[in-house]
Amino acid sequence: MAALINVPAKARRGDVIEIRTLTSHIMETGFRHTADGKLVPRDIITSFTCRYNGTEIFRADLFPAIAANPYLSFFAVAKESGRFEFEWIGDNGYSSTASASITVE
Amino acid sequence: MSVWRAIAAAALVAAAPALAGEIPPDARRSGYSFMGPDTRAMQDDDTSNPGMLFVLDGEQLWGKKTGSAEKACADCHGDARSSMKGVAARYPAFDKTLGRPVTLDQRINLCRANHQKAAPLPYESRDLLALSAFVAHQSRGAAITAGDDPQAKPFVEQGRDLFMQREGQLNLACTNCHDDNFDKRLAGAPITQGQPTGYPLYRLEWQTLGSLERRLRSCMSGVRAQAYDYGSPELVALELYLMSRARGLPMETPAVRP
Amino acid sequence: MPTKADELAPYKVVGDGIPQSLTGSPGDVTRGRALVLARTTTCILCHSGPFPETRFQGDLAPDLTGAGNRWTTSQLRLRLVDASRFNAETIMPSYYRADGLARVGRNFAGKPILSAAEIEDIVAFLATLRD
Amino acid sequence: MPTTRRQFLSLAGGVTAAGTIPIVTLRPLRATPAMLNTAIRNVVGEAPIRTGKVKVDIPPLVENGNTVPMTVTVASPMTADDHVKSIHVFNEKNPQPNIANFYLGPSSGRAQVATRIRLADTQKVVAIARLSDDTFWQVAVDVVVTLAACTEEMN
Repeated sequence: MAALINVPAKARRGDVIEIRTLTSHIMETGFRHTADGKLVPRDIITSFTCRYNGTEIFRADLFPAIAANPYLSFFAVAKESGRFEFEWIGDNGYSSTASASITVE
Repeated sequence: MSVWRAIAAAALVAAAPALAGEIPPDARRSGYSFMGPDTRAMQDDDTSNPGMLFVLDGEQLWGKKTGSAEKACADCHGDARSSMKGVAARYPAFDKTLGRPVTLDQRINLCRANHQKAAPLPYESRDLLALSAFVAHQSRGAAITAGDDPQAKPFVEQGRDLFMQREGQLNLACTNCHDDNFDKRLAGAPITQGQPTGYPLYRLEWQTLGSLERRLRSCMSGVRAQAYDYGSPELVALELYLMSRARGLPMETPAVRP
Repeated sequence: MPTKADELAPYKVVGDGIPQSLTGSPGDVTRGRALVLARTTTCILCHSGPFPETRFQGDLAPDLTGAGNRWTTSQLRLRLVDASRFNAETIMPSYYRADGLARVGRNFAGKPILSAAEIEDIVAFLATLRD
Repeated sequence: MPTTRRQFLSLAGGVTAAGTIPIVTLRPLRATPAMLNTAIRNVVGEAPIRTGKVKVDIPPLVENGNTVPMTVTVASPMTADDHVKSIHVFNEKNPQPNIANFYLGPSSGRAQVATRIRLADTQKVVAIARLSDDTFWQVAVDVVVTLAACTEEMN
């Protein structure tokens, strides 16, 4: 399973940068039924967190109304060189992580 | 007149007039041109195009050894960026051994059977979609030329006949909507020309990547017809006709469509 | 798949219409309006009409406004039952026909698109659409 | 290279293959205005909610309700003293009234988030922002969703 992360490689100190993430997940709502009437159990990502050099700067609670392959765009102030770490947590013990580095001048 | 000039002139005559009811080459439009700006934006940026998630998975599979032959696609084909460039724009392609055209999905499974000694990947499975998306992505921007092979012609004709054939409880043929009524609206939704420029593509409706065969089957369900099976000669012929009908349009894989 | 065309109510074409109700009684205008607007009935996918509450209407086929002025009840009935009698090239399906079709889906084989009663309801409603 | 680069990352994760579930039906189960109100009160409590400061951008005509691009922006300087703490998005007619909660702060620099949502039908979407002074601001938008003319069905 893949994720697409878009973080600028370089920024000037104080710049406001856009961060975009896209990750593979079916986001099964838990409200759908199969043709023979069985409920398809919910299987979604429930939480997304972004940490910048260890400090949480953005978090999201996701519900079944978020489309499959969740896309998130948000902003951050480029303070220092380092790493952005991303974490997705969901139903059935789902967990995945990714990271991206930035050079701040 | 030289032989070459005669051939060129004959080719021009053969290529120029579209058959009655068909869309002339300079009027052919990708489904992209029927979409709103937000869906276009989703396709245009690789980091927001969800189809790219499948291309990434396909890239991994390309390099992964599989089957009892313990071979990866890359072991024979090398770097897909050069070896697969333009290939998908020629598919479905005539296979001399089988004596019939095969789709890109079928080619991948033939490679698995013959060279990797691996089980075929099921139609619409994530791995098959990912591999075909990765291969077709290498043709992004290449002009579609499928059906140019003279040996493929009878199959293009078969596909054309199927395209013109009314079917289902609603008794409609593909041509009734996609040649005669594109740009009109079926309820609120615009009818496109049905040019298969971006398959496999990410449909917002599906919330996943899907093949042209899946799309054809859902159109058939729409007119309340019995859809042809995946990989059936009829679907392959239709796919081949549709690709030849889109001749000259650039590949967009992975496209995004509503 | 055996054809069950014999289950369709018999009807008699007179001139360019079917003068007699398929069910023997008049249709219900209110039900007819609801059927015309229901996407599963398929009218509204291609036609538009004087339906201010319905946002998405088709434009592949003529506006239904004034249909009751343009056609008699008898003509409306035949147009719904089998529009291909007027124009073999029409894209309008024949709503009361179950034969002469190719590859009909399993769930639809042998059945007309609409029942005789539904046809009558729609005919009754369309007849009320006057300019 | 421009300042933007792309990082294609592969993730490990135990995810089942998508697209393998046979076509399914959504039963007519919908959030009610009361459920929407309860969901909002669960976040806001008894605090008053003022209208303003928040903007929701959704295409004027949504091409498919299964994947709807949405951007929420709050007018805020995003300083230590005056910033947005959270943004909460709700809907009226999906089976459940919540869409998402976003938690941000002065290190965000800009109070703007974008995602893609599902909207079962034409309906109202409500976004509420909680500012650093614990005031709540909201906007409600009506979203028109195009229904697919042909849906994929088993037949």
